[in-house]
Amino acid sequence: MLNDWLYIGLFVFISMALPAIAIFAAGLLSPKKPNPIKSTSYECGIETVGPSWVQFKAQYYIYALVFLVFDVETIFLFPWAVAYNQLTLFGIIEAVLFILILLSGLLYAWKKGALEWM
Amino acid sequence: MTALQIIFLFVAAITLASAVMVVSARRMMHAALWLVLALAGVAVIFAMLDAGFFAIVQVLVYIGAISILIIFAIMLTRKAMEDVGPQLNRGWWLAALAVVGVFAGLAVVIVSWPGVMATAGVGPDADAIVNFGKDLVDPDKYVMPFEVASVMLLAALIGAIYVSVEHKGGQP
Amino acid sequence: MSFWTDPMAVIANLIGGWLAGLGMTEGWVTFVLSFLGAGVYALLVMLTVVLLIWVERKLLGRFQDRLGPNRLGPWGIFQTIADMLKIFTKEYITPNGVDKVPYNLAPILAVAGVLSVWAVIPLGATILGANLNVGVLYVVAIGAIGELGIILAGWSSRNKFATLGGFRAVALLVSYEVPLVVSLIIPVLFSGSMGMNNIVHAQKDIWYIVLAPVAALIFLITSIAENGRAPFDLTEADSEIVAGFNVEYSGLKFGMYYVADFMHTFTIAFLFSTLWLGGWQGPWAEKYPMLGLFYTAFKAWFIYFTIIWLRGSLPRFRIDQMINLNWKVLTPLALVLLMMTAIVNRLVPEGMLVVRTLALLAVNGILLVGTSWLLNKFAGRNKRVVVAPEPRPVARPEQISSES
Amino acid sequence: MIPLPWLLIFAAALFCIGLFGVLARKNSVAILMGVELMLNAVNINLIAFWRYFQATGADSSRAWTFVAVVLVAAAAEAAVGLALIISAYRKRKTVIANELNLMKG
Repeated sequence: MLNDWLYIGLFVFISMALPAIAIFAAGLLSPKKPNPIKSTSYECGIETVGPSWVQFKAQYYIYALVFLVFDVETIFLFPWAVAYNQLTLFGIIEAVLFILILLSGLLYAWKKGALEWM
Repeated sequence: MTALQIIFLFVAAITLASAVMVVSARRMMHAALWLVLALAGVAVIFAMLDAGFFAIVQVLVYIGAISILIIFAIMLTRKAMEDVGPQLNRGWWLAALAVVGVFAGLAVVIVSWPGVMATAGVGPDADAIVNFGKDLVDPDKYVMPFEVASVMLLAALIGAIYVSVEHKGGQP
Repeated sequence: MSFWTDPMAVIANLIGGWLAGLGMTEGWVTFVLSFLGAGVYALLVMLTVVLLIWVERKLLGRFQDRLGPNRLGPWGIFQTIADMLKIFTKEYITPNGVDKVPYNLAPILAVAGVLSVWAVIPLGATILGANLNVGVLYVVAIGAIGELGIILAGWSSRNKFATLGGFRAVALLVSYEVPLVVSLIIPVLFSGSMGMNNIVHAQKDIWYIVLAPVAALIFLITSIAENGRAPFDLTEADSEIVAGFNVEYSGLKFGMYYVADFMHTFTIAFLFSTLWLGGWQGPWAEKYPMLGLFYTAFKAWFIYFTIIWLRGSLPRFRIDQMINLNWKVLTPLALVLLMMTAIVNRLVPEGMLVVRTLALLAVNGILLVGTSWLLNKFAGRNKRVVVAPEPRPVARPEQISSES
Repeated sequence: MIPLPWLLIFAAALFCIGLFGVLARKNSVAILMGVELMLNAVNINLIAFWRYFQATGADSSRAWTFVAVVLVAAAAEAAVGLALIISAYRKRKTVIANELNLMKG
């Protein structure tokens, strides 16, 4: 079991190392001639106005919020799905209830207009 | 020392260092990125404790969802976060003192507790996840936490949406 | 045990024996073998991208009634290599005021978030990285790293367009992850395991696409959206927001996002073949795993072709359409499908495969028909406002009226 | 195997760092991050105790249920807490915890 995790750890490490090496190698090959105009922010040739970290809509937050709730739900539903073949009908109804409760949350968000793109 | 112990010390050091950066970084966005690193370290430690399921869930829920939520919130409240001035309260040294006291107390309790020398048995059997899934819907076991969790998530969802949807016209 | 029945074990024994002969302890041998295996595997996947870019350009060319790359080598097959050489010698332009560490980390994370998935994809009965018992969740969790890469890129570039594009992209990605995760529960439910190889083993009798075609469809749609590819290529819609989160990148750092993109499509094809099309299952595949490699690749290429076909045929969605499609169609549909599949699958007695298949197909059919009926009833109401110019007075109306 | 005291001390240290963040930071988002660190420390303890005392026992899902519920609590806390902060920010244009005194009316 731990051997599998060793492999996963190494794989994640290597899959970060490979692009890093490629980018580094390309950096050695490529020319370096910076000049002040070249290294300004790219905003279609127009001078940057104001701070570049602008604020944006609260709508994004709500999508992330609904996502968070459904993501946490998977902690329970994946083990339930793994055990599914050994469950009675009652155990399945329990999970259906679980999903229905969450679905009602989605419906609330829908009715509240939180899912609209504004 | 076995290889596992060396890896543990290494990961623990990284995790604690990034946790320190979380509470001391001046820029909020940097604090959030350090938080991601700390959470990833905790996930590695879960994997080393044979709790692979929770290692993955840690990445999925904490890194994939909670930190993204935190980053969004930081971006939404940007203007107030001009990163000037001290980010700590004036009485931060009092807090530091209290925290060191708490840590010393905890360390004493841990070291003096007789059960601390317990050694781990063999790892969990492969179907620990299956048992977990079965017990979650078993009325004699943990069906209550299971359903309560979903109600809690529903409450959080409704509450958070109610608070954060802009109410048109007048007070929320 | 010969090379044809268990190639990985044969190679591992060969190298392992040699390493042990050098006086390494068992733990170190495992470490070196894992490292070599992971390294070679990851490198092969990376190099496949070179071929993929050519295939995709060639296919897109044909879909659009042109030749595609055709100058360099037979059928232009060396075009990508030339492009690669060019991009390797491009200058990195680092704009003023970027946050150096996150800025350079972002393209690396973008690639790592796709490449790491390959660790759990089984290519044959014994040709696989690790048969993790939480493999499906791992695939979803690794996707989070890619999202983090996009956030980092958008934020650290210190550019309005990059920031807006990055956060918009992530908001869409996390939205589409909800139906994706729910649709992934269904194969887990049928096979009783989260290990990818166990899921393939469980598809010996019947492919899961037959048992849950709607779930497979949802998986395909959401995966394409996660990939950010036409018709969901809104995140890099160049006509709307310069290019999205990667405007401030140049040279190979920029190229890395495209590597990740092409690799992601290929990864989706393999995931789809593993989860829904029986992976390496096929005649004699268990006896000769090398044959399984061929079966997986064949099924995956079929899906890969379909994805490119969709890219070449469909127009881009608007952002409100994309959001509505996700939250108001795919997510409720996936949740309802999960509940109904779970109940119906249990009501059918064990062992009756034909009855079970027919019952599940009926469920899927009812859901599809119901969804399209609901969509026609409610979504069709918002008729598009046709913006047309007023009819102008013309000198000889009788010539024009014949057209209308 | 990793000695149990190492794990417990590590979790205690993480908990204390999180506590320091909660007590000392001005920004309320940073305070929430501190809380997340503390909850992670709790989870490390739960998993460690499960691994050392219960992994082979008949009922190992007891510990797992605990961990899962802690995760749910962390998620709910982050969701509602951040929503409150964003909403308060809209009214008051500040996220400094000491200045957020909406309840004073």
